[in-house]
Amino acid sequence: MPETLKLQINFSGGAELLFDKIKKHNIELPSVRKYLPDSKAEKWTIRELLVWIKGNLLKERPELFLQGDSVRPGILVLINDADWELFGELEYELQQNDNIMFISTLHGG
Amino acid sequence: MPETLKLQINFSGGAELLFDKIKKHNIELPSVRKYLPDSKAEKWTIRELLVWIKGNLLKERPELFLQGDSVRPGILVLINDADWELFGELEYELQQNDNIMFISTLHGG
Amino acid sequence: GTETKGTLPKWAIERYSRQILVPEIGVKGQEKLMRGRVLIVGAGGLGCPAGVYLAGAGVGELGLVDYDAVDITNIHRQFLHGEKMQNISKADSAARSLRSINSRIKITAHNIQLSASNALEIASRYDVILDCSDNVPTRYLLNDVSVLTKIPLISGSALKMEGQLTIYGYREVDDKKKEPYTGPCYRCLFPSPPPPEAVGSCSANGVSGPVPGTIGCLQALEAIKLLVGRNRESLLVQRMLIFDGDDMTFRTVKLRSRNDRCAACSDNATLTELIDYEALCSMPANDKELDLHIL
Amino acid sequence: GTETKGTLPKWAIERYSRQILVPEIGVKGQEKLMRGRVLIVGAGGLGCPAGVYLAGAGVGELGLVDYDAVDITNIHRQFLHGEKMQNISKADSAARSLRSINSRIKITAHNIQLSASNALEIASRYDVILDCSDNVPTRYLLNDVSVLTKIPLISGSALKMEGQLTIYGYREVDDKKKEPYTGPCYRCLFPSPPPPEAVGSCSANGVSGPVPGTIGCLQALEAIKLLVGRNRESLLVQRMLIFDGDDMTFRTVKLRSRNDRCAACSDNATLTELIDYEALCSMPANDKELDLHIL
Ligand SMILES: [Zn+2]
Ligand SMILES: [Zn+2]
Repeated sequence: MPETLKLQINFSGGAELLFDKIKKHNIELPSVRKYLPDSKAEKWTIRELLVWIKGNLLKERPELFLQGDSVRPGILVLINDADWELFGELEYELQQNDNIMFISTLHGG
Repeated sequence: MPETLKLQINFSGGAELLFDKIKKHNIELPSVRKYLPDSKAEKWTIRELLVWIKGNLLKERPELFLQGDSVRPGILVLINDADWELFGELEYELQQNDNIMFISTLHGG
Repeated sequence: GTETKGTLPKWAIERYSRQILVPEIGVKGQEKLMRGRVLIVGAGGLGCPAGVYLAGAGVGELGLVDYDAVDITNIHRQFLHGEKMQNISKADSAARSLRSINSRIKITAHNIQLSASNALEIASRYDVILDCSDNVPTRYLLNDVSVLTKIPLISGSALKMEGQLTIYGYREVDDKKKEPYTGPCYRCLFPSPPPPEAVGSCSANGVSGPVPGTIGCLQALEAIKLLVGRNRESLLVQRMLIFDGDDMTFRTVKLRSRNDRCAACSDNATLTELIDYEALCSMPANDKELDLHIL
Repeated sequence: GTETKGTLPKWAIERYSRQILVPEIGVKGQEKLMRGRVLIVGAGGLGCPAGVYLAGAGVGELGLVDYDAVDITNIHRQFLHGEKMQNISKADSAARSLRSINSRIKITAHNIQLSASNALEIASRYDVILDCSDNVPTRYLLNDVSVLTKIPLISGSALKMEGQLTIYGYREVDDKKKEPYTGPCYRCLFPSPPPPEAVGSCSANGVSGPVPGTIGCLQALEAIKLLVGRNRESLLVQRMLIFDGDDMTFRTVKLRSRNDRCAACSDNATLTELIDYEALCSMPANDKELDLHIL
């Protein structure tokens, strides 16, 4: 297994406004023990990814993206085009080349 | 490499009418030397696949699907969601788990 | 003429021939459409295209709910309202336009603000609800109406260049099984409303007309498929369509099953009647935004 | 009022505010839309939704071409024609409906059968062509018109529960490069017409109204994006949208580049003028099918 974990992160439905209006981000994560030496995490899960996103991608108003250690209500998280609820939500262990999508639900019409 | 080649074959835009109205077919090809012993083919290409489709899937009026050794005008062939022209058309060598789509173009409105 | 094919009169065979020819519809499907009753909540950017195709298809009864009046800023996307309909009730204006398209069907304009006090009574007269609304409280209200009445909810939304579509509260009718399949509801996915400051609206953030146009067309298509009895593999049940008009990409993503802790639809549900949705969401049940400072 | 923001009058800022707010459009985009001229060929299942959103968006000039009259079997999907418009010219009927939506734009009804003898003259007055036609000869005709006039062609089609959409003949305007990018034309993909017996039509095979509805909306969206100057990565250039309404799947597939042996658009092209497209395709340039034996 390579040292770094490559992921594609997508934001849409307005969530991208908090990320410099950029919808697609190709990221490369270092080893989780290097990045979070004080945590007990051995592998990257969505939980640690949210910490990384907050520290590295999120440009403004984190309360519009995060709430506690999860995403705020109204954001749907998709792992390779499927609801994260099907994969354990925060506990899902990220795999090489995963596509993780954060979709703010729309209410307009 | 396994003995057989698994492919997903899709028909749409009306082409499925020649195939029992079934749009999605999961097929498994034997070794090309077994299936076409008289041919010089060493590997499955789209050219041999068309022969196989004619013998195994095509239910009626082959002239509405084939013309000579290729597909008839007005059918677009896609290899993993990209135009077969980008991959050498008939000469493309099929890979395990390829998705091959035959789309009859529509003219209505 | 009183000649019929099955129970279809000859005029219907002719008039609807182009869709009767579609194998997924057929004569039987047309009969079901003509017995079908669809409630469209919101006669705006989604409700106009949805309404026009359901009226065209000959759905027996259409209800249109809207409390609002036609405004000049609506017309770019809400095409059932001509320029001359400004300040007229949107429900009335849309009903009038739909009647000119199909005089054979029943069209009812519900010229009211849908709320906890009237929604169940209105919805119970219909077989399918289309959520073509434009605000969060109405979306929670319609979800709970759908759960309490067991009427499926075809939920569309659009903003800027993006759209979303799925079916909530779908129930499979199957007498043989003890527990027929039920799809997730809106609250299964979104147990809590979003913070108000995170909610965009067409009046504050804008929308390109063909985006709700596309989603509204697809809501009509799902309603037609649902009425003619297409199964859940065909329908957007437990799947959501995510549309980005700027790069013209569509994703159909897989959603969770019904949440067995859902406050609305699970066996452990606490919801027994409609509540105050403006209070639940800390937002008004409309899409009014007068501050065009961005311009 | 004569107050303006840039070159936009105050009435336009207000009326089009909801789409001006969309970042991809903006004030500059609205100005371009109001200077834009779009020719819609076919006032049917695709042309109605396309026309309604382009009129709504305030595109400066719309042309509508149709030789046909409104028939009762059209109305389920061709919503610009009310029941009372039966036997009236479709181009006139559609133009009348669009004028009621937007009196600020110029709308021209071209009540004719488009052919080799009139197509170049008509098309040359527009910036974009929408192929909303319903037959093979007209599709080849419009392609060659697009190539000869260098006007991009937004080509939609629909049948039964399926639809397709792409842009042919797109040209990137870039003075700095010697050879600006040109996308493929219809003949790059389809050098020869299909055998007539393999061609389906809405009158013989049917169509569900929201399917051309969806594709027509998306044609309007691509026209808006093209007029406001979105780049080719955003547009359906060298990409085709394949829509299956029965299972609600969308694929955006990658197409070939311009074919350097194309008879129409390549450097080695043999096409210098329009030809007889009914002869080329061995088919009439209409979609008439009286034999409803399938029913
Ligand atoms: Zn629920
Ligand atoms: Zn060409």
